[in-house]
Amino acid sequence: MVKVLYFSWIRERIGHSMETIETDAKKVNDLIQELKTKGDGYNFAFSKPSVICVAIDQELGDMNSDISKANEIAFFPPMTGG
Amino acid sequence: MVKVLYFSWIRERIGHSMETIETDAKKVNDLIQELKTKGDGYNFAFSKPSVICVAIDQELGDMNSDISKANEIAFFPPMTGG
Amino acid sequence: MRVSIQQKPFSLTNELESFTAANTAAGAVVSFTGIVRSEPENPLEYMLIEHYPGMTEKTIIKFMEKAAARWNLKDYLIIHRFGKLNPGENIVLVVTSSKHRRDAFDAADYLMDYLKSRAPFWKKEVSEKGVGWVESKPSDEIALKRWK
Amino acid sequence: MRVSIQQKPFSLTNELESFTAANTAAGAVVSFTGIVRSEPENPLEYMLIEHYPGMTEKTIIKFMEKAAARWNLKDYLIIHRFGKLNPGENIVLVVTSSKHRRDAFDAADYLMDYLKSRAPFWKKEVSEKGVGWVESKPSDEIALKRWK
Repeated sequence: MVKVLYFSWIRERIGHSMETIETDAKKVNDLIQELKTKGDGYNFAFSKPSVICVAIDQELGDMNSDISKANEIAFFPPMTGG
Repeated sequence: MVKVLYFSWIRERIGHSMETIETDAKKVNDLIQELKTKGDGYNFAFSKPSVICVAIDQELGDMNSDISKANEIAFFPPMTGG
Repeated sequence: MRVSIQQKPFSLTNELESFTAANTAAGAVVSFTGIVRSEPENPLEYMLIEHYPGMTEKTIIKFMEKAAARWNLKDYLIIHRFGKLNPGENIVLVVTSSKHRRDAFDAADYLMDYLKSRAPFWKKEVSEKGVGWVESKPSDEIALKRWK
Repeated sequence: MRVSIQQKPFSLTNELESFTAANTAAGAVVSFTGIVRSEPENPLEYMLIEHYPGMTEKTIIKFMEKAAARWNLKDYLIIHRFGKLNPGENIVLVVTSSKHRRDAFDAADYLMDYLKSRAPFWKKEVSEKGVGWVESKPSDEIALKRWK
């Protein structure tokens, strides 16, 4: 069981900001492939992997990061703070 | 007739902050040589030419600047504002 | 040494007043204030700032620790707002103090560069012309390279 | 767009308050405040700042014009004091505002570097150990080279 969070336009495309899912994915990229099968919103949200950022347990990671021990995974576009 | 101003420790060594003098000096350096003949205070003030800054009519100059048309010449050590 | 991620507005002058009152020994204080802009050619109605609670604080504290290790700082303050902000409202405040101006300037500059593109905030602009998420700028990534 | 060379103390917060009130369209405001420091190992009694009236204003206005030509600034403010200053008192304030943070940061940084070593001010420190003129630092000359 892993908590998955979505922010900004990724959240809007998917339609919700958080869900808990059951997955055997070992890498971020595997999880994205799984999520894309969940519907059009997901497909649209993850259609351009180059603009997707990821945090694993609140630390920035990348598409190859290991998620087998993660509790919380977040997807979001490049940050625009400040 | 030219107005000569002194600041900081140059003023302290010379003993006054302003004077009006009659000079035929064409360059800053000539004027310094002339001033040095005016007494020990002047000699002491101008003993290290490398740390003397000069402004001619309120614009920074150097030892070779032309002063034949100057109205106001100021001598001071490196500035320490801010 | 304070970080505040808050919804409510803040006053630059009140914040600086308490900061400087606590920093009488510092020779140099630098502040950066980011304000919601509205362009005359496309007047902004308001801005919405979303963030990632938990990660935001963690990330900012990490930047601050890096800044404190790199520069000789006496104190620092970061305030960043989220939620709905109107044009003219303050978004962010970074204040640094140090014995020397170089350290205070560089640390504030560094913290702003990291807040811009490494702290989990996302800005959405609502104007007459429509609604859109602010895109990250390549110049912000280039700015970060200065600190490597 | 104000330059003030003054003997009387100023309040950072009051100055920033009027500055920001007049600059609601700027996205970024950077302030630098220089404060009289007192080192515990040699407590300062007071500082005396001498300047060259006339040339000071002229020189600072020239720096400001250069900054305005080089960066995209909305507004700027410089206050520099002279006379007798006690530890903890503000010496100098530089505030810049711009659409973008880079311009505001760089212009404030540039103005401070020029004020430090090209504006006709001289500082004298009076402490228990004695009285001495502050010497200019080679690092300040190096700092100026960044802007060539």
